[in-house]
Amino acid sequence: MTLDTVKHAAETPDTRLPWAELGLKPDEYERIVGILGRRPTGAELAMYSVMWSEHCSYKSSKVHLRQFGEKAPQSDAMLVGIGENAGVVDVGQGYAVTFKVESHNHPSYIEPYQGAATGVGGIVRDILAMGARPVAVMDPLRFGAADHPDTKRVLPGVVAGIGGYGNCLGLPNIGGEVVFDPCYQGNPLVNALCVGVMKHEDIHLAKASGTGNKVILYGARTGGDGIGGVSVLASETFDATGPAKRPAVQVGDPFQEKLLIECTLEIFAEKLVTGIQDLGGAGLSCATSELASAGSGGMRVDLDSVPLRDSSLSPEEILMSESQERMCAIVEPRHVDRFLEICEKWDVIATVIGEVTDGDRLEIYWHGEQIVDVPPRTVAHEGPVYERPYARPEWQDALQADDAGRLPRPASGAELRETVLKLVSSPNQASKEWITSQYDRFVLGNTVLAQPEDSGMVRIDEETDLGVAVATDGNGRYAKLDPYTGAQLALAEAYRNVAATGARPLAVSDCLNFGSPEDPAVMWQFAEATRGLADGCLALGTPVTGGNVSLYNQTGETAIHPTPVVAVLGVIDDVNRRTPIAFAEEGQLLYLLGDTREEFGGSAWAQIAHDHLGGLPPAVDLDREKLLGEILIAASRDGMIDAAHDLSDGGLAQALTESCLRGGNGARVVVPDGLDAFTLLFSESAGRAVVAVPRSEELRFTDMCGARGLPATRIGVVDGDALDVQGEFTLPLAELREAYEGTIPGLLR
Amino acid sequence: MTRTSPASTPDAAPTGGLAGARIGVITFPGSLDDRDALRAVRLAGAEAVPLWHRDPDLQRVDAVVLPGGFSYGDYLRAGAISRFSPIMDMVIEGAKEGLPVLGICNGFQVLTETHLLPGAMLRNNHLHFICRDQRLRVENADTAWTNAYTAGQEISIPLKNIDGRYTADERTLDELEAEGRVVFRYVDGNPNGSLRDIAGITNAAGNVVGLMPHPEHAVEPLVGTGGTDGLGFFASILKKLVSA
Amino acid sequence: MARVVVDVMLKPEILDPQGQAVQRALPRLGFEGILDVRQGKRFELEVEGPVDDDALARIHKIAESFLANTVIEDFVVKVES
Amino acid sequence: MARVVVDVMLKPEILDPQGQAVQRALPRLGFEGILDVRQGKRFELEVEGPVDDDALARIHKIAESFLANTVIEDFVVKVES
Ligand SMILES: Nc1ncnc2c1ncn2[C@@H]1O[C@H](COP(=O)(O)OP(=O)(O)O)[C@@H](O)[C@H]1O
Ligand SMILES: [Mg+2]
Repeated sequence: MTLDTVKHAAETPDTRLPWAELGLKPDEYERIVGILGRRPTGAELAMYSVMWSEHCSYKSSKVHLRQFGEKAPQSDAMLVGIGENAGVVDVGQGYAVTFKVESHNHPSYIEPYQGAATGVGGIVRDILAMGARPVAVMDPLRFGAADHPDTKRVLPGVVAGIGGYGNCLGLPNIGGEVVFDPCYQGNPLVNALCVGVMKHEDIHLAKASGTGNKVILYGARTGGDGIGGVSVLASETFDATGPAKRPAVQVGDPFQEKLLIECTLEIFAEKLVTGIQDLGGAGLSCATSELASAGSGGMRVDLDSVPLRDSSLSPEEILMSESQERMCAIVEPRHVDRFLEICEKWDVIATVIGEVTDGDRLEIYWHGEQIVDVPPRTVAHEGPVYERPYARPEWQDALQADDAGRLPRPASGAELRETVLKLVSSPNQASKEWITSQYDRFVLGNTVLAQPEDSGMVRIDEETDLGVAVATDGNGRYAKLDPYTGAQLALAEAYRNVAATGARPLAVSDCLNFGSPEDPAVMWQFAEATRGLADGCLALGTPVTGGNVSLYNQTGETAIHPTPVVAVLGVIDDVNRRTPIAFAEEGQLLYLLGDTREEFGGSAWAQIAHDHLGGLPPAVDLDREKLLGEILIAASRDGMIDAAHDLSDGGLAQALTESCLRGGNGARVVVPDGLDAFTLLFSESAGRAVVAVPRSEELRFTDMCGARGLPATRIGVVDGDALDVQGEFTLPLAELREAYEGTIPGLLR
Repeated sequence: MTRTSPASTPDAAPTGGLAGARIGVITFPGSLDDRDALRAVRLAGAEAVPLWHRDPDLQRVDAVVLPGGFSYGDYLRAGAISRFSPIMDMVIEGAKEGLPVLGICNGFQVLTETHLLPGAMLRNNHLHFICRDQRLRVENADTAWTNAYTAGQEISIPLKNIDGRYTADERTLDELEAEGRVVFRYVDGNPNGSLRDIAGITNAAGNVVGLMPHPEHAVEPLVGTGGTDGLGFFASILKKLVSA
Repeated sequence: MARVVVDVMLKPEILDPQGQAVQRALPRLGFEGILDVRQGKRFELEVEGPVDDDALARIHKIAESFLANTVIEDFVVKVES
Repeated sequence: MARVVVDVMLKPEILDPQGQAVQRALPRLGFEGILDVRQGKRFELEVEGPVDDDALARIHKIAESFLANTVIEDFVVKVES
């Protein structure tokens, strides 16, 4: 076969190319022809198709995501905003923190271990590319029904993959989520988050500037991994086998990634890099076009010099390969030798594959012939943008009208007791220790809080004890009932979780997991959720710094629940002041902060007791969330509370269970006036937390709440070795523990 | 070119030790807990010396720590590839002449692969990675790395590994027991199927000690599990070096 | 009782980090002349009764559905003499 | 270029939880009649030049000192036809 060079393409305008098979629409193909003034070469088509896929171009979501910028709250903390590999936030003392959450949903369904493992690897490289040392990871996960046979295939594989990669990489896993729901049966959600730390002056950006600067590809050799993966990933014709004979599955090599991290940080430390980009989805196509597009000039790349693992790869395949553990750096000629020397020290293969030109084209050569000649912006940043039609689904009204308040409630103390046991032993509420104990949470020696605390917290300066905290949350059931409110509830919960540990929330990242954007109902959910999140971030003063969108999470006509997963990052000046969830001291007073209303729509109770999803989710009051956060932070700073636990799914019953078991102490609870025991225990009203107050601090604490207008209700005391709701029931901790801890091991053994 | 230390961060730079003792921590490709071990050495008051696996000499250190991690990805077998690092020849030679060597987790695995310590490490019997706080009994408080404890004392330090099941043939096990070379035993439940609940052992001379749990993660009240039971390892070696 | 062996290897196009690590270590250990190393798994199954076509078909099934992950691995079933 | 295979198995007296896990799972998957399963490693080495006695001796050395840990494992070297 003759090589499809640029020249050849110009001479053979009528050659038919498989653009439709690569997932391009007729008008998209026409646009490419229009941009180039001729038909694209095979290599150009490969690049455009992969870069214009939903996954890379955000073509369906872009118009909605703009709100995150437009409605962004004024924040002095924001150093780098949306659009880069990850946003960067100032946390004081000259430190900056970058974090981002990303999805690896489809690959993890096909091959759970490798899909999840490479998901961790990918997000870590994003963080590294910003100039930061990765310091922690988290993993929000969602699976089908806990007792479904396929969950037994997917979950252990995903967990082993996240652990296998993250543990070997040496990054502590400081939190995440595990949620089961039949709606995720064929579409598990595997989101991964990474946090990185750097000094302000170390921030790096993905841009290629400086004519004559060298383009260096370093890390693993390029193989046939995941070719077509990206377009397959996000295209409507999702198919496990992939288009070519090449494997759609990428295999991760965490050891290679560890070397890449240390090598890259040493390169940063010597300031040898002008611009840098990780290779993730769309591989070299993405890295070269984005670097060139963001830079000042053009770029010329010689594909023959790319080190290959498989010599039979075609140039198109080299451009599309998603081989993991690779990075691409722009380096001044005078620094090249030193750059290569450091790579050699770390046994990392590094090759100059091209240079920055003074033109404005991305030119790629193969065997001396030009096979790509494109304006890089048109590939990387000027892909198609769709205003997809959206409409509130007609079933939404009926769903919301199906009020959970009508469901029969436990009537006696004995029934309440049974309900608590049933709740805490349900897969969603039960202890996730079986999973989290497979993750190293100690490595790097800076982990202050990890699972099962409200947020993960790491120390970032050993001298000053400055630290950061991160929590991720999402509740697809709430979002299904009302996507706007659901997204805000996810934000509010993550915000509250960060504040509960004593950290001040600063910034947000998100992973928006939805069904097909071609379904107007799904698109409406997406539009509502993004609007809710953007409005919420504005109200809370926490800008979205970056995130990820995963669409087409559906099987046939059935989409997953709309699942916006929200990560909030906060800063704490002195990690010694962190607040854990454990009730550690007998005699301390328990206060419930916030208002408890009869809110059961989408609740864990409705699901467990009645398999019910209907009504409205709990109401959101973001001013209240802010106030609650301020109180929790002040109380932590001034030593007024010894424990705090936010209330979310499962309500107070769940929070008390966790705090009691964690501390090994019981609680004696009195139902306050104006509330019934059932509502007290199981309502999921937002904006609440339970705190343990030393007696000596009670006055100071209640005065502060009173002065600031935050309802604080004394509900009991840390005492004994049972959860004792006076006048209703007593539940020995041993029994509670068995219920809480036995479920997941039992299911997965 | 000057040798760049792997952990070229300020916190890893050598610092003057109180006792003037220099304790080296070797970084292999894929070592993970090297910075933590350096920190633990510093907190104990010694001078922490980062060593790189390709170093031509041991820089006159008085003792060596082989840290935890997944050196060479633990591909092939845990510790199998790093044992052939150039620096290990010097460690083996030194150990035979009495140089105190502590192998933590992956470091323990390297020590068994070099046969400085007998036996081998296998996949945990439940086949999972396990990360948890682990109770241990100090069985031998006479080694270079345990003399700050008392025999029979129980301590809690983190455990985190997937290849932590200690194995040796019966004769070797009997010999270890008879000679008091079982240094640590798991209590409150064996986490991985290690024979005779063995968590750590020593060579006959007592200068080479290996264990699976991580003392370097239990040296500060704030981080990790919040305990400081691991400090004794580093206090022990200082005591040993100063009194020597 | 007979022994059947199932060899499971990563497909040739799939990255094999373990084999690569071994190969890269060999020259350092003084062994030259090994051009490539792939690392896979070997399962030895003790089978009850005769290893006839039927038994082999069942073991093929076991290998395909369980011992090998055919998304990334190939396998071979062999009767050991 | 020739291929030499090194099979590495845990010694019979060493507990093999991976093999056991496979064996235990088989009945659940509907496969009966497998009495024992052992899981080991298979290395495929591509050797430069002829695989003569000298080359085999070298590979034996590689297996003994590196691919297998003879404290716990046995190995076999085979030339693949
Ligand atoms: N997949 C996971 N990985 C790591 N930590 C997890 C994971 N799932 C849950 N956790 C941790 O377990 C704890 C309880 O989880 P969850 O009930 O979802 O917390 P919350 O309701 O406060 O968000 C948290 O500390 C969370 O970070
Ligand atoms: Mg929480």
